[in-house]
Formats: sequence, structure tokens, C-alpha cells
Amino acid sequence: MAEAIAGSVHDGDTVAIEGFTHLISFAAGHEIIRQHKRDLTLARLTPDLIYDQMVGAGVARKLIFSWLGNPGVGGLHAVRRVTEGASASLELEEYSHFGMVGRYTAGAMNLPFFPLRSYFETDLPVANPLIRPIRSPYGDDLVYAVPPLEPDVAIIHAQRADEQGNTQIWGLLGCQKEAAFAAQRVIVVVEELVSEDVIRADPNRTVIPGLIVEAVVVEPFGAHPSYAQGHYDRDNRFYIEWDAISRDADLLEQWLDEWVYGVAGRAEYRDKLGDERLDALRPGSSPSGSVDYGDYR
Amino acid sequence: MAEAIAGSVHDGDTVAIEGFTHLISFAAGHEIIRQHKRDLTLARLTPDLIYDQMVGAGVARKLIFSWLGNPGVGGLHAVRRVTEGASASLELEEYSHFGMVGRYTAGAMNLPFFPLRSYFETDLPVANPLIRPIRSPYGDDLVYAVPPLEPDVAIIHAQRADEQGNTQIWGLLGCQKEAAFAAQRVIVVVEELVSEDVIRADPNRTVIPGLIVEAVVVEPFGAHPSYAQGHYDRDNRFYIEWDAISRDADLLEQWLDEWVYGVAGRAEYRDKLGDERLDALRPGSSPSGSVDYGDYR
Amino acid sequence: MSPPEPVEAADFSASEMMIVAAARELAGRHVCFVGVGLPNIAVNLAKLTVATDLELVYEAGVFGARPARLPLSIGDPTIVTRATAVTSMFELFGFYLQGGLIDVGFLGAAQIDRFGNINSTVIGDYAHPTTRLPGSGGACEIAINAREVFVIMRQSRRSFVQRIDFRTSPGNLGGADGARIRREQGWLGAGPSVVITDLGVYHFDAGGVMRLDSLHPGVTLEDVQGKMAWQPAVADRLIETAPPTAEELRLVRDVLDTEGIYTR
Amino acid sequence: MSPPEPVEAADFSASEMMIVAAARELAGRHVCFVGVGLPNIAVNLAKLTVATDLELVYEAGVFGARPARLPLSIGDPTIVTRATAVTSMFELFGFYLQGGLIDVGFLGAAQIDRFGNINSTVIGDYAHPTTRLPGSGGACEIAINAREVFVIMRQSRRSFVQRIDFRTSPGNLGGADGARIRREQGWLGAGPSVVITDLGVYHFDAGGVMRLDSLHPGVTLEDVQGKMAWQPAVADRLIETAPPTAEELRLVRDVLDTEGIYTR
Repeated sequence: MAEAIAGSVHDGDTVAIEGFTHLISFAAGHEIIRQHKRDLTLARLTPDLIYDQMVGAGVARKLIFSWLGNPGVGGLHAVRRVTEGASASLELEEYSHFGMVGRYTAGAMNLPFFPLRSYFETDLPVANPLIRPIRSPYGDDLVYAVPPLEPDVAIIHAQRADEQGNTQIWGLLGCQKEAAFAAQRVIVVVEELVSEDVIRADPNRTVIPGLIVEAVVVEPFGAHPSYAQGHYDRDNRFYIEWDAISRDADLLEQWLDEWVYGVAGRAEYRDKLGDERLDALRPGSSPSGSVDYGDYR
Repeated sequence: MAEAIAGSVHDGDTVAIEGFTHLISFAAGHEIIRQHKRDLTLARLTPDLIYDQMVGAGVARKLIFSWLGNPGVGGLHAVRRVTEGASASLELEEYSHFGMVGRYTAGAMNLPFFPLRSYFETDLPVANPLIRPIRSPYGDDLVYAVPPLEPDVAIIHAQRADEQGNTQIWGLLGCQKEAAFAAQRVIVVVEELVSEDVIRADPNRTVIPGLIVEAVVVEPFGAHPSYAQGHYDRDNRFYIEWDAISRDADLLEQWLDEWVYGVAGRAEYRDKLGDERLDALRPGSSPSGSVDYGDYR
Repeated sequence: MSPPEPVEAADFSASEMMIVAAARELAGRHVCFVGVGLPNIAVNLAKLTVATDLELVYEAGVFGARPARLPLSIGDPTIVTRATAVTSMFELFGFYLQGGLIDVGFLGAAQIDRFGNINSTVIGDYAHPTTRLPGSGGACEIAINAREVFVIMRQSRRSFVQRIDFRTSPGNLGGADGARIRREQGWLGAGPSVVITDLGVYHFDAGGVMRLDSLHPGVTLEDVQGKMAWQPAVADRLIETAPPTAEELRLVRDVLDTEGIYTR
Repeated sequence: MSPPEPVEAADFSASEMMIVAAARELAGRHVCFVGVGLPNIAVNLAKLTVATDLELVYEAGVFGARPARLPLSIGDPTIVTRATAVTSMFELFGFYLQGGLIDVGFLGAAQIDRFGNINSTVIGDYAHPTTRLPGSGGACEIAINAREVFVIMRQSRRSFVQRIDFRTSPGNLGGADGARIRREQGWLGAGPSVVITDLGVYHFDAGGVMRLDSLHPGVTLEDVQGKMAWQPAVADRLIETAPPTAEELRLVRDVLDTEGIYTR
């Protein structure tokens, strides 16, 4: 991971660590903090705890987002500290969920804009002049457009990939695929490295082709406290604990010292969490069953 | 099938029997012929043999398409007879593949247009004035737009569905999903009706939700001479035979008499083909393997 | 089925009353866009009572969820396992919501005005807010594309305001012109149809203005007036919300939120 | 590796020469958009010889195909089984092709002009054609978005024409202005780079005009001139195409097209 981040993430880059609740690469976010990256623009529909930690650690100059919060718990306090009041210092570029999805999609498709039926009669196009009206060439329909978003780096956590980076995901898909295709460089972080044969057995399950992947990093529990469908549950306890930690800048700094700067990497973080806590997150089994692609020769 | 077609397909409708080489519902096309539907607008990227047969049988007034041929063999002769020369009587509305995909996508998404980087400096926008330029609201980029296509009926062949119409497909996906979401009514034709439990075991495999499905028809080998991944191979022999049949209007009429009008439905068609021919199309096995979604309680 | 037992007002919490009132409003609805928290419980209660055919679409990309436990986040893995379909967000927002398949969307709000316009972005000035709220998420497009919108929120002078600080999600706009503008601009949604608070239930009149139709048991009109920044329109026949039945409470407490996470 | 044996011109067919010449042109290319037929064999031959890292993207939605037999149609199930990824056509055309991941696209043509503009739509008038051809399929967007385009076609006075009847796929447009227009309009593709026929191999000069660079063994300049409707530009050093090596022929005949479906 250290090598992948050092090689692909540079100061000033636009970075997208995507994942809607599911498969958020906390491991990559922590490594970015450890490497003291600066002036990053962080893009993500739901900045979530990982961006709160990164903002708290001072790596970010700007957020591009659609929903800013600790889902089910409350606000992102490190972000609030630098966005509220006269001293607001973090730049915000704000859309709706579908606007962000449209931005990644336009980026992936090399389109100059993506049209959507949103934003009518709201203050969002006022707050963000990049949200612009566009008229249909078929009659009078006016819709809104968002511009393409092409991150320098997309970091995608997944259940498994092969060495070439052919990556398979099941469960919530968010907009990881769109973000990856939109990005200049893609880092894939997986629970499990598998042989090419495992991937080739079920090609419809492949979400990201190795073609666009720059690095594959193996990091079991690399999404914790987010989750990986079938591997472990979301650690909701930490989402609640973070509320108190993040309300106090000193506590947050202590937390970073202990859990990010204080560990060499994810293996140490896992050890520190301990087997008991991690084992408690493992779900029972619910197999997909197998389908037959047929052998045609 | 007879009931589903009688209930959902009306004279004058726009009908999309989709599928890119894979999963083309010949069974539905033949039933439409048997029921003497008239003045249909037939939409499909690749009209293929099924639309050649339907045009030959006189059900169609118009084609909306992007590639007109018998893939790997040659032309569609029934279509050519009514599109060439002074007596051309079939209306054509012509796009490129991506234009057709964009049309279905705009239909599915309730967008007034879909933008794409195609058609520059070609004669296609001249031949089809529905292909129109549109300027990006971000600088000078000019791209082309296609209008939404919302068929009255989409007919989708699939490997399996449950009784509610939750439908799973593996192998080539074409633009069946987009066509189904774009359509007013959806008929799903499947190789196999399965219990809800089979579908629910692997929710990422579901391509079409029962929510938008009007009828589920069970019709093994219903895509023949097209194919169903894992179930049977494409019957390439028939694609070659069709070339000679379709070149001669009388031969084509005889073929329809024997294989469409002359059988009550797909069961009789299968019997007529015979087990030997069908068995020869069955592939060996190539299982996908199973993934674990995890049981979270 | 035996007739529902009467239940005393003291026997349920304000959250439980909100959930039950919201569930009842879902009678006759077919497809619902679900967020986590109170709406999730309300929708599942409706499915067990007044709207057994209700289909649930979760923002995270899940159709036909069959959660084995109460989902604790909007993307809880329990809504994925044994669902009928899991989709990308492109498809969820594009094909399901913007495509017109959603009958009812639920929204919360930090501020609402009498026309049902909603702010969930900032309190104060946008560039230097006193409180930075989460922002739209999907709310903006839900407000525009869901056929109707249910709002669930607690009521106070700070939340029921004369003028919202930022319009995140459009409601009936300026009131009487709302329906016309929605129609002319080709929106799929007719806008907010009901607001359920801890004090009562509101619908909207022909002019697009919120009207108090029902007071929860034990709540007075004065209580309500004390917790909003305008003088509410009140129904000619203001009624008392029927309290939760024993069966409704049993379902909420013993089936849907056994740990009382959202309902205490 | 032993040096390739010389092979006599009589030992191979015109199709085999086209396949071998096309495969050699793929040296140094990384990602190729594949159609069925001759291009499919050429691309697979290149992967076994001059471009072992070549990645194949099939129009039907397949990346990393590993066909167990020669695909007989563009959507043959054998390209799906044991591929690395299978995608929708939305994604294939949107993310792979328009997204700029394709280095080389192959096109066939019914008519081509000296600037590499292609017609695969109609012969004659569009409304009342003498011959109705298949139309664009994906050709139009391949011509615009693939970084470069290889054209494979048989040559005749009816196919190498002064003026094409319909422009389905843009090449170098009017010639010298082609590159400028492509750049100004933001096209990803630089246009056609090579035309491989049954008689020879053409590239394009700085003015965007097709130039004969190589004659297949046994073909004369007069043969070529007799099968095109304009006087071709000819390379200063017109060479003879190196005939297929024994190894190239072995691969085509014994591995890629064992039944000789496309190569006889």
C-alpha cells in the first residue's frame, strides 16, 4: 500500500476514494495521511469518516461531494470546524448524489457534460455555478448539466482481484465503476488476491478490468470500519465513537497518533483492533449459488 | 406466449425484441407473426433474422436500427426487397450502435436526449434529422444528441426469472436492461422459471426487476437459432440456411408456413427441430463458482 | 381479525406516533424510495399493515430488500443479502427514480417553509454558515422526480420557518404557482403531499400551503402554534390522530426496532 | 528461435496475406477493438507473434476473451466463457471506446475514397438505394474514437472510388484539413492509418491521402491501378510485402481458423 500511494498520489491531486457505505478504503486513506500528502481535492458522494479523518489530518484543500455526514450518527465534525463561520477554510464544491454520479459518468465516457432532471428551482446552481441549465435539441425541455469529473486517482476497495487487476465486487456497487473509468490512475485494494481462473469463471461479476488498473494491493479488513459484503460487517460502534472523537480537535489528533501515525500499516492496525473485535464482525454464510456459462468448443 | 403477445402487443406499436446475438426471442417474434400483427415499428440495434422474418411476414411498417444484416453471412434479403430501388416501402430510421444504446438509455432515464461523441462529419445526421448537434454548457464542445426511444413493448429473453419477473442474465448483456426500463410494457421470456430463493441468493445477477415486468413466459429454446449462454449454442447452420431461403420470397413464404404458421407454438417448433439437433447445441459445463453475500442478522 | 384494542396516549413515544402516522399515509402506494431511520421503520410497518404490496427501493441500490435485522445505516449489508436486485447508483437514480418508478419519496429537513420547500444544506450564509448541514444527497432529485414526497421531521420555531436559508429540495415553490411550474418544466413529481411531525399531520391545500389536519393525542393547537414561525392554516375539521393500535406498536417494538434505536 | 523459412507466393491465399499483413501492423499496439472475421484472426495472430501483450475488446461487450474455438459470430458464446470481463454495450461503447481506451479499431468498407472516408450504408441514393448495406453498426464511433483505424477490404473499381455515396465513417475528411477538424472538434481518434487489401498495403501521407507502400507478392502496380478509381500515390520506395512465414501460416491454419472458414 505504501508503495502504491507513494507512486500514484501526489500533492495537489484530485483523489476519489469511492464506495457507498460499502467497501470504503480506509486503509488507503490512512496511508495518504501517513505520507503527509497535502492540498488534495477529495471527491466522493458521501465524505464519511474517512474524509473527516483526512480533513482533520490536514491533507485536503477542497471537497467535491453530495452528502456530508456520519450516516445514522450525525455530522462530520472535523469538516464542520473548517467549513463553518468566518474562518471557513476548506473549499466545498457541492452537488446532489445523481449529480456526482453524472459527473463520474461523463468523466468515464469522455463527455463534456452529463444531463439530468434535477436542480430545478433550487439554490444549488447558485451555490455551485458549475451546475448549468441546458436546453434539449428536441423541443423546449430544459434540464441541468454537470461537468465531467476525472480524478487523478481513484481508489477502489473490492472483495477480490487477480494480479492483473481484474476486479470483482458484489453487494452495493455505488459508483466505483464510473469513478474508476473516469480516473487517470486506479488503485484497487482487495480482501483477497485470486487466480485469474477464479475471475474468468464468472466474467459478468467483473466490475473493473485490469486494463485500467495501475496497482493491486492486498489488504484484508482494509475497509474497516466500513464493510465488505460477505467478509465482514460494518463496525457501527466505531461510527458512533467517532462522533465524540471528532468533536474535539485534540482527541482527534490523539486518535490519529494512535491509529494512523502510530501503526506502520494495515497489518498493525488489524493486530491493534484484535481478533475478538474483527471476528465479531464476520457474518454467517449466504452463498450466491453457481450458474453455468457453458463450455463452447 | 400467445396470451402475453395478445395482451401486450397491439397493431401500430413500437416493439423492441432486443439481444446482441445472444438471447434474441425468436419465440416471441414468431408469435407476433402468427397473430398477424400489423404496422409495427420494430426497434433493435441489429435487426437480424428475426426482423427479416417479421418484415417478410408483413408485420412491420418501419425499422429503427443501427446494423442491418445476417452477422457473418450477409444481407437481410426480405428487408432488402422492401428497402431497395424505386419501390422501397419500409420506413428506416437509422443510427449507430452507440446512438441506439443512447436512445434506450435516455428512454430509461426520462431524459429528453442523450449526448455522444459520434456522427461528426458523417452523412448520418443528414439521413436522419433526429440526430442533432448540441453544444456543451462548458466551453465550445459540440457533440451530437439522440432522442429517447420508449418502445410500447420490450421483449427480453433470459436464462431465468421468478414468478414476479425478477430476471437474471449472464453472458452478453447487450442493451436489454436499457430497453426494458425504457419500455411501457415488458415481456420476459425465460429458459427456466425458478423460485424467488434462487434469484435472491444472487441479487447482483438480476438485470430486470419484476417491478417493470408485465408477463413472464417460460419457453425453453425460445431464442433458437440465437442462443442462451450455458443452455445452448447459436445454431449457425440456420443463419447460413436463411440466406438462401430469404433470397426468394416464395421460399420465405413456404418457410413461414412450415415453421411459424404451421406450428401452434414453441413446443411444436422444438419437436419439429428434433432432439438430435437441439442436443447437439448443448455446451459442456463451465460453472461460475459461488460467492458469499454473508448472512447479517 | 379482532378489532384493534384502544391504547392510551401515554403508552407510546412521539417517534412511535410519527412512524405509525407515516405508515398509515402509505395506504394505496406501490413503490417507495427508502432512507434509513424513521422512514425505514414506517415503510416496513406499512408493508405489514396498510400496504402489503409495497415495493421498497433503497437509495443505496437495492430493490426488494429482505433485511434480517433493522438496517443501521443506509447501506447496511443486511439489505443486500437476499434482496431481489442490487444495482449501481447510476441505475438506481437514473432508471428507478428519474425514470419515474417511484411513487413516494421520504425526506427529512432542517428547515421547511409553509410551501414545503426544504433546506438540508446550511443554516446561515452559504459561504460562511453558522451550521453546515449534510447537503442534498439524493433529496433534490427525490423532491423533483418521486411522484409525491412525504416529509418527516420534528417541529420547532427553528425548523418550521418563514423563510428557509437555502432551498435544497423544492416543494410547492411560491405556493399556487408550484404545480404549474412543475408541469411546465416537465417534473415527474407533484411535490410534498404530507408532513408528519411529532405534533401532528399536515397536508397541502389547493394553493400549495401546508394545512394542519390532525393533532397527535395530547397535543393542542397552541402547542403546535408555539413550535412554528408562521400562523398555520388549520383544517375546518381538525381531528385527533388515531393513536397507535396495540398491533402497530407490537410490530414496531417487537419486529421492526427491537432495540428501540429509532423509536425511544 | 530458428529464422523463418521462406515461403513461396503460391502457398497462401489472398485472405491469408491480408491477415498476416494486418497482424504485422499491430506491432506496438496495446488495446484493439475486434470484430468478427478477418480482423478477429489478424488480431489473434498478432497476439501470438508481434504483439503478445495485445488486449482484445469485443464490440459485443467482452474484454479479455479466451475463445476455445474460432468465433463464428460477433457475439459467439465462446468469447464469453472464461473472458475476464463481460459488460453492457452502454459501458463498452461509453467507457471503453468513447472513454479513449481503444488504440486500434478495425473497419471494413463497401466503398472507400483516397482520404479513407468509408461508406457501409448504401450504394446509390439514400432513400432509394440500388444496394442497401448494413449501415454503421459501431463503425461511425470507432472511426471517431479509436486512436487509429485499420481498414481491411478487397479492392476493386467499385470499392476504391472517387466519391463515396454515403459517408458512414469519417476518415481524413477532405485530406489536409482532416487532422485539424478532428483536433478542433475534440475527436480522440487520429483516423485511418493503414488500409490492407488483397493487393497491397497503404498508409496515409501528411496530406491525409492514401499511399501505396507495399504490393503483395505476385501483384503488379498495374494490377492495383486496374482495381481502383483514382491514380494512387505510390511510395518512393514501393516494396513487396514479405510473404507469410511458415509459422504465421501454421498459426492461421492450424490454430486460428482450422476449418478455413475465413481464409480460403
